[in-house]
Amino acid sequence: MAEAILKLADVQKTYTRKANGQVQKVRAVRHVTFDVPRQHIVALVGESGSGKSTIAKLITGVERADAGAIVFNQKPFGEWRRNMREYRRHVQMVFQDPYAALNPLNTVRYTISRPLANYRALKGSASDREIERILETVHLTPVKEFVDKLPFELSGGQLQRVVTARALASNPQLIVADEPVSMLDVSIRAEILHLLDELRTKQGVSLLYITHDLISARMLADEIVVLYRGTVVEEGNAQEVARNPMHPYTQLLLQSIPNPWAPALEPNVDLSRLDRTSDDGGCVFRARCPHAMKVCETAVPTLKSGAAGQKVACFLHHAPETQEVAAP
Amino acid sequence: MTSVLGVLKPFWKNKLARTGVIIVGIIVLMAIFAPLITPYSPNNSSFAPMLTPSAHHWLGTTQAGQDVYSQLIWGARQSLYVGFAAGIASTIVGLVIGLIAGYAPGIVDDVLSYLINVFLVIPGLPLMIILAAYAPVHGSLLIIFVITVTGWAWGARVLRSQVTTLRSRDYVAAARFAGDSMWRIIFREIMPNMISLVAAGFLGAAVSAILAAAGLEFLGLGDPSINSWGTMLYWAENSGALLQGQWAWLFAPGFLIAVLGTALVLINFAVDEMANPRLRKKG
Amino acid sequence: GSQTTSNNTTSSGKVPPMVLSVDPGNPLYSKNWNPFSPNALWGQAWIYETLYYNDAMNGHQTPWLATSYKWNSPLQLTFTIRKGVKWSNGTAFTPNDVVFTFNMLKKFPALDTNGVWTVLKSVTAQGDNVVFDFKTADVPAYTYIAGTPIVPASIWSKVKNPVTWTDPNPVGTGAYLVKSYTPQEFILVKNPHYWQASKVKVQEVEFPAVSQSANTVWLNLSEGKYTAANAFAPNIYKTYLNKDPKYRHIWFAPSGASNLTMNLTKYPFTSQTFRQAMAYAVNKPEVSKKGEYGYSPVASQTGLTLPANQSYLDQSLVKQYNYHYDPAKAAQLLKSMGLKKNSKGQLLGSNGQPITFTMIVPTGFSDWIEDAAIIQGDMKALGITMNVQTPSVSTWVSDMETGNYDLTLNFGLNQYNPYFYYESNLATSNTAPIGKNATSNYERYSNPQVDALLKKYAASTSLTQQKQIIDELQKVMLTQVPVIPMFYASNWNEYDNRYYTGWPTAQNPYVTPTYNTPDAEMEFTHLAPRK
Amino acid sequence: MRYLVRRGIMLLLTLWSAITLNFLLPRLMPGNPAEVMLAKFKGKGNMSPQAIHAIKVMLGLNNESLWQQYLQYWHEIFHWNFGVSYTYFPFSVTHEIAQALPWTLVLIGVTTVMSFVIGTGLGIAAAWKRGSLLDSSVTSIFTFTSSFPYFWFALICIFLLGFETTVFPNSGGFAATMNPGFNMAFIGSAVYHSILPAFTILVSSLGGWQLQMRNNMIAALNEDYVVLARAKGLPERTLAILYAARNAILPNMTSFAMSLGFVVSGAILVELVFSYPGMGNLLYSAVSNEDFPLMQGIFLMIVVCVVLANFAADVINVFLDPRVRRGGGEA
Amino acid sequence: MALLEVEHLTVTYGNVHAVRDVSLKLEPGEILGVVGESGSGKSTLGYAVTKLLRSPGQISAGRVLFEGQDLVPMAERELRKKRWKDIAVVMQSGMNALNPVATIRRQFEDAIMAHSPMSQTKMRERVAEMLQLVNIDARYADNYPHELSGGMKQRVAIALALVLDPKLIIFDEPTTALDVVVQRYIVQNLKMLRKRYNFSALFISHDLGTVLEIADRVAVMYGGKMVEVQAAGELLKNPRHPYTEALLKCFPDPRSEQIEVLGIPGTPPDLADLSPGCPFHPRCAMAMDRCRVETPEYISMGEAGVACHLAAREVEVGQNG
Ligand SMILES: Nc1ncnc2c1ncn2[C@@H]1O[C@H](COP(=O)(O)OP(=O)(O)OP(=O)(O)O)[C@@H](O)[C@H]1O
Ligand SMILES: Nc1ncnc2c1ncn2[C@@H]1O[C@H](COP(=O)(O)OP(=O)(O)OP(=O)(O)O)[C@@H](O)[C@H]1O
Ligand SMILES: [Mg+2]
Ligand SMILES: [Mg+2]
Repeated sequence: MAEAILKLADVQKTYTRKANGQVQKVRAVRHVTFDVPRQHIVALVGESGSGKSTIAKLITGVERADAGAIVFNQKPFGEWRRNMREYRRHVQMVFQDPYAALNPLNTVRYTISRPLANYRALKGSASDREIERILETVHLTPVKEFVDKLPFELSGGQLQRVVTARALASNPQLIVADEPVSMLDVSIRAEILHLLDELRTKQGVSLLYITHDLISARMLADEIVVLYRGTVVEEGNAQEVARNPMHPYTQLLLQSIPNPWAPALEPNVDLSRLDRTSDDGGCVFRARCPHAMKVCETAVPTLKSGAAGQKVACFLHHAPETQEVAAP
Repeated sequence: MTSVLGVLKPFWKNKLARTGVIIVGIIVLMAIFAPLITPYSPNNSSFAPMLTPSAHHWLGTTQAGQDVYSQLIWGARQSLYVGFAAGIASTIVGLVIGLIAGYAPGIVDDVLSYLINVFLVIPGLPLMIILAAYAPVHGSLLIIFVITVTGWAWGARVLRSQVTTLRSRDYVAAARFAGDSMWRIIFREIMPNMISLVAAGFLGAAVSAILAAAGLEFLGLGDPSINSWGTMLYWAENSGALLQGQWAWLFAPGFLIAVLGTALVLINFAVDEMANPRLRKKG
Repeated sequence: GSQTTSNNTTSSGKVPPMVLSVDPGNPLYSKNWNPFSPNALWGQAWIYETLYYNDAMNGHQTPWLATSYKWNSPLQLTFTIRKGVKWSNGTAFTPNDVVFTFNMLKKFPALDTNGVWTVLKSVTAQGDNVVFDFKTADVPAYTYIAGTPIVPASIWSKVKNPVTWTDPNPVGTGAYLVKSYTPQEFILVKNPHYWQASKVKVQEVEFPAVSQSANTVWLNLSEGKYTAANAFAPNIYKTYLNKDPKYRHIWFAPSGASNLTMNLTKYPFTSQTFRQAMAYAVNKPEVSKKGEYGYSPVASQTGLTLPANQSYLDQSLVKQYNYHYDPAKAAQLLKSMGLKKNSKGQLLGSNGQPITFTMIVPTGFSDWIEDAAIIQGDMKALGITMNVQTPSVSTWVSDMETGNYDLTLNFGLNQYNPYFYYESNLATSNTAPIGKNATSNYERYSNPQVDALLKKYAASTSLTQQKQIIDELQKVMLTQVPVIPMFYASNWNEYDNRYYTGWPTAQNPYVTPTYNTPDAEMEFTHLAPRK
Repeated sequence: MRYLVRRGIMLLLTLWSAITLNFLLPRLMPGNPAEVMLAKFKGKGNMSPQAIHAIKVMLGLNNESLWQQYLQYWHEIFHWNFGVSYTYFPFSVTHEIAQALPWTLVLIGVTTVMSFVIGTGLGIAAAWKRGSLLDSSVTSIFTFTSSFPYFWFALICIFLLGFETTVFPNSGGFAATMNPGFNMAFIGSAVYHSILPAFTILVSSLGGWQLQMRNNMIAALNEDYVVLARAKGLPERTLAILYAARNAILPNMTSFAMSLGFVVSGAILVELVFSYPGMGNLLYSAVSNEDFPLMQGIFLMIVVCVVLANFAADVINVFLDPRVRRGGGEA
Repeated sequence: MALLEVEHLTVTYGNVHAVRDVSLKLEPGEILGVVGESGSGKSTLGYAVTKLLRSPGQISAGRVLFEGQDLVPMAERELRKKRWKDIAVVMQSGMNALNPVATIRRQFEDAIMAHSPMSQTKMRERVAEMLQLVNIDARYADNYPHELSGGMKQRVAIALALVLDPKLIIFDEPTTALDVVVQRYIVQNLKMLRKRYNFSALFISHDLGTVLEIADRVAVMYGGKMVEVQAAGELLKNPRHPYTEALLKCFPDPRSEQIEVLGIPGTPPDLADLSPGCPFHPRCAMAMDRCRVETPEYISMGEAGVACHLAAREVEVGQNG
């Protein structure tokens, strides 16, 4: 396995939210540990509010972690922090909503020229040549037709290509793509996914692909990390995790995908506990888990290697350690 | 000229705004060509005082024997000038404070927001009157100053909240990822997207400035030797215009103020619709 | 407009009540009858009386609470107090009340707004007389002493602080009593025990609060809601007189001259010739006609209030210095100073710079602002740039007091005796260095000869000597032009003689129609319902 | 309730600065108020230095340090004592305010509420019948009237209705012969006198509310929940009032509360033109007479009222908007 | 008689022709799925059927027969009686579809009171019953919408639609904004409810997978036009229109060994453009010259139908052969 370009070790983040003057604590990221190997695509999968975007923000330095370590290129984030410019140059981001990620008043050319000017000191015709090259990379051809357009003149898929082009402009090593296709029509999603895959193979960038869609994760990624309420519940080879999930939550995710091809196989998932949550120690999933056991109420399962090579945090697959049972 | 037309084009499509633009245009032209379309100098006091309207003096003469019609046309200059200057000044102050408060997090925002709040609870007209009454020098600059001091806070509040929403837009974050500096972000990413709001703020401020200036001048807190609609009202009132049947003298300046204000409000409707797509009515 | 008054005629011959518009109210009245208070209701002038009535316009003296007075020496003045006068609560009026009143002023200097105690040493009763002893000779102070309202010792001696006392139930010697009071109107009724009750024919007088808004006053005036008023109103002929020419009348009695006041410490006003040029250059008739609506006649450069002071006027001098509007003469005088114009037509001062100065006029004084505009035009004709500024009243006052101005207009005094005009405008004691507060001599004129003249006048009880001194002072005014009297401010007075007659007129100026403390009662001993 | 506590603290801070500003403002003004007061006392003659001093002491025009004055100022405020009015000497500022306040509260208060209610109602109607004759006429008429200079319109009204035809009295708050009191005759007279000023205020202020409400309402009518309510086949009235207007009015409550707070300052120009005995008139006479104690007293009243009204708006919002009341968000 | 019959319906927003000459039929008890990419006019169709178009939307042609009665010329007053009682709507996001200032109960009750008033106690029971139906504790009835999670609000919206036992329910993307798990839950719930209440529905979604799972028949829209209608099972196995075929490829079987998703290159058509030709031709791999100039007719074949020159030929060939 390739060396890790990005390492997250026991990262935590709690938000204090002031909603109408009331202070609430939201544990967005509890204990998150995973690696992004160089030139790999790692998918971070989880439902809404599971902390995916928060992790993206922590990695890109938009937010600061409360605890834990984020190491990029063997250098802890704390050191990078002193030179965010340099860090940003290497770690770029692709946003979820291409309509929102582009300033409606700026042309494609301006948008892409900014990182070129800021990070690579390219100006004038040099910049234009590079813009042309990058737009070709993201298949916005013929370039001339697109380069002076304003966002409203482009379709969603085209916009997302522009967003990707902008992220590519600084020659980054890692791109964090936060649900890059969820706002797009199914019919054009594939193109963007193909593009991302191509970037990895042709440009050698590593990619953290954030999604709530297990299928696209399986399609695109090498590894999948499944997140539930701020904790990693399962992690491993993409095909394994997506086809033979071990954690009840991942299983639930898989079963929930509509499957008109095999209506017979369609499980009748027990969802009566959907509205329940628990946030008082123990397994975070236990309130909704159909297999919840007594031990799940008191002990927190940690991520351990399971049978098929993937890691899973569930007492169904490995017994709790004694000291954990003793924990309150 | 084409660029001017380009700016005006969206208004032209909107019926209300078109009416507004035309009216403002007429008043502006009136102000520009005042020397050509007035028979006398507004300060020429060689006529008999207090004449009622006639062929020679379409709107009569003042107590000092000046031609009311000429004063009315010339007065457009001053009213436009004060309205627009005060509108611009308070918009700029509001914009700068709103931008800084909205963009700078934490203590700076807290302090500025608090300042905005304080200025919002201070009653405007009374403060204006006090400031104007005690200024050593009276004149349009003072009125502009006073209106700015008392009027910037509304704009600042609106713009601040707009900046706070814009600031969290993805494209602003993206600009940060692209390595842009704070100032560049403010001026290239945030500001241009507030143009319609700023324009709306400006128009609103201009309308209230025109009304406020008229009010202050009416109270004699302007420079009464200046020729403006507000001072015309002041002199008309102080000379008992109505009592003497000098209807036109009192009626015309007030009416033009109302018309100019309405025209600006009409333009504001269109700008508002652009800023607030929910009000938009297609087709 | 309707003529409401005409509808009120009744066959029984009963006359509608007299309605006087004199008291501003702001817009409501504050119930304060204290005659010493700066904010007293005007109605107190019908309640409290003074020792003598001195007509500010023509100097006529009428014995009032005193029957006579006498200067024993320039340092001692004796008033003989009238007998048989009663306070409205029935107690007798005595010399003690007079002594008490003056001693109260001494004890509470804030009440002594005329500063009589700056020259007085003591006030004592001697039988029917009250004797005023002076520290320094000040014969003209008689006017203020005689004009001080007298209050009953029996009541005021119990008042702890007469300065802040509002005197809710006034007890005076005057012709009227308070009948009713509301915040927008008070009604006075004839005092049956008044010492000259036979002369008082008007039974009741209503005083509606005069609103602050000039326009509503004019509307009411125009509608004939007032029997008499002392309101300024534009184009009075059209808005008031012509609506009922038979009965409506006005008499705007001229009072003291308003001065164009120059700061004599500042160039070019330091130059006497320049000031003379100014006196020729300002178009007083135009100021009077347009700025002052033609109500206030052009003032004489002598500073004398004409025609009342006609007897003081030195005709030969006036012929010699005939300051009528004459821009050519002004230009010629400037030329004689060696001042030249530059190519732009600007008049250059001795330092080679164009001459500019600023005239300040208080905010809200719309007639003065118009006057300033006219003067601005006159200056422009000479090549002088004159700016006009309109500071607030307090800034204006303090700028004049400290000498922080170039040019301004200033009130005159409403006093018959020209001494007061000269004293306040020319005496060194009334001025101060720039930066310090001057009392009234804001132009900062100082001339030992003039001071000596004024002092001599103050110590003189001889009319001929006094007149000689006034002649000298006129000459100073004409030659040195320390200030430029512009116009005689008018005492606005409109009246309707449909139901009440006996109003003072230019032909019969028995009183200045101002409704101030002594004037009001003087007038009401002449008025009577039409028979 | 934490929300209200926070708002309360914010409010106290605002109040403090406004009151302090109120203290500083007259002291920063050029000119010397004492001079004006003295000029008034001086009247016709010369005043001895003793007299001047006596008056200064009486009016509290002493030469203490700014800091001492500030402490004194707070002390007086807590004792509800704003000093003696220069203009209405020897009456106190409190006395003058007490005399003027009821007038303003009633006239401006009632018209403000009426203006809000009618304007909001018309705004609802105009948005509901968007594009109709009602909408276009109401909207254009009020757009025009709201650009009227108040005082100008008031003058014309006075002249037409108070002079040319004497339908209404042209000035004052009640008939001259009456003493204020709680009796039918007086109240009737007061109402009669208030009709014309109220009318002018209404005409020139309605438009603002109407437009604001119309905009909000149009936005609300496009909300999904209104479309759904229509799909429910609810009666038009329920739809317009309970669904659309009920939501559309929320953002207006704050402005309404603000304007209620500003009621205390009166409608200066209108009160002046009508010689209405309210706070606006009082304030103007304080300003033109440079009566600083009175000015400060009035300003203080206004600021306190506005701040309280703001707080009231917050409280009302808590009741009207469940999202504020019950805290936001899932979880 | 069909419950709902839409004939040659055209809807415009100004010059945008959002729905073009669409016809469809819905039998009692049937669920018709409507799929298509964003902007294809699905919602517009749904709202046109209920006459709830937002301004400036207008039905410019066609008829909407509900139980044989044309709703298009019907007066608002008449229509109001039918609404909710006969035709109910579930909107995309419960968050915005519920009045933020009214309690859940209130929103149930005003629908009941508007159509079939009943006593307070009965109403309480009914609300509790309806909430139970979608597995929400009855105590939530007195909460405000913002106090519920997204999935709960969506279920409340469904329960609300059922409260008067309507004949037809329009579901406009009832699951789109939700997580897969919640989505699954709602689909299960709907299936159960359908069995119990036997309503007909127009189920609008861009998620072909879900539509295929829940609908009896599926209508595919493209560029404002109906391009294909087929029974769900048939459509899956044997799509007739190239667009349907391409769309199906975007939804792979999650359990298959190999997953490859193929997109549809190109961009959706401009709805203001009225030039002739098949709207799909620029993106169609099988486009012929004819497709560029001639708009294919929608050919109805009973329960099914297709608008494609290619398919039409096949149909003809098939019928002939
Ligand atoms: N700035 C913030 N302040 C307070 N709470 C926040 C903030 N950002 C996120 N949260 C909370 O943290 C939790 C995780 O949020 P996050 O955005 O990371 O989820 P996500 O997995 O990206 O969800 P989605 O799929 O909806 O984007 C949520 O409960 C969210 O409400
Ligand atoms: N209120 C409106 N005013 C103007 N145009 C509209 C309006 N609503 C929809 N449209 C236009 O009509 C077309 C069809 O819109 P519609 O909402 O029916 O599509 P949809 O298939 O439901 O899309 P989505 O999946 O995004 O909901 C779009 O081009 C849209 O821009
Ligand atoms: Mg997210
Ligand atoms: Mg839709």
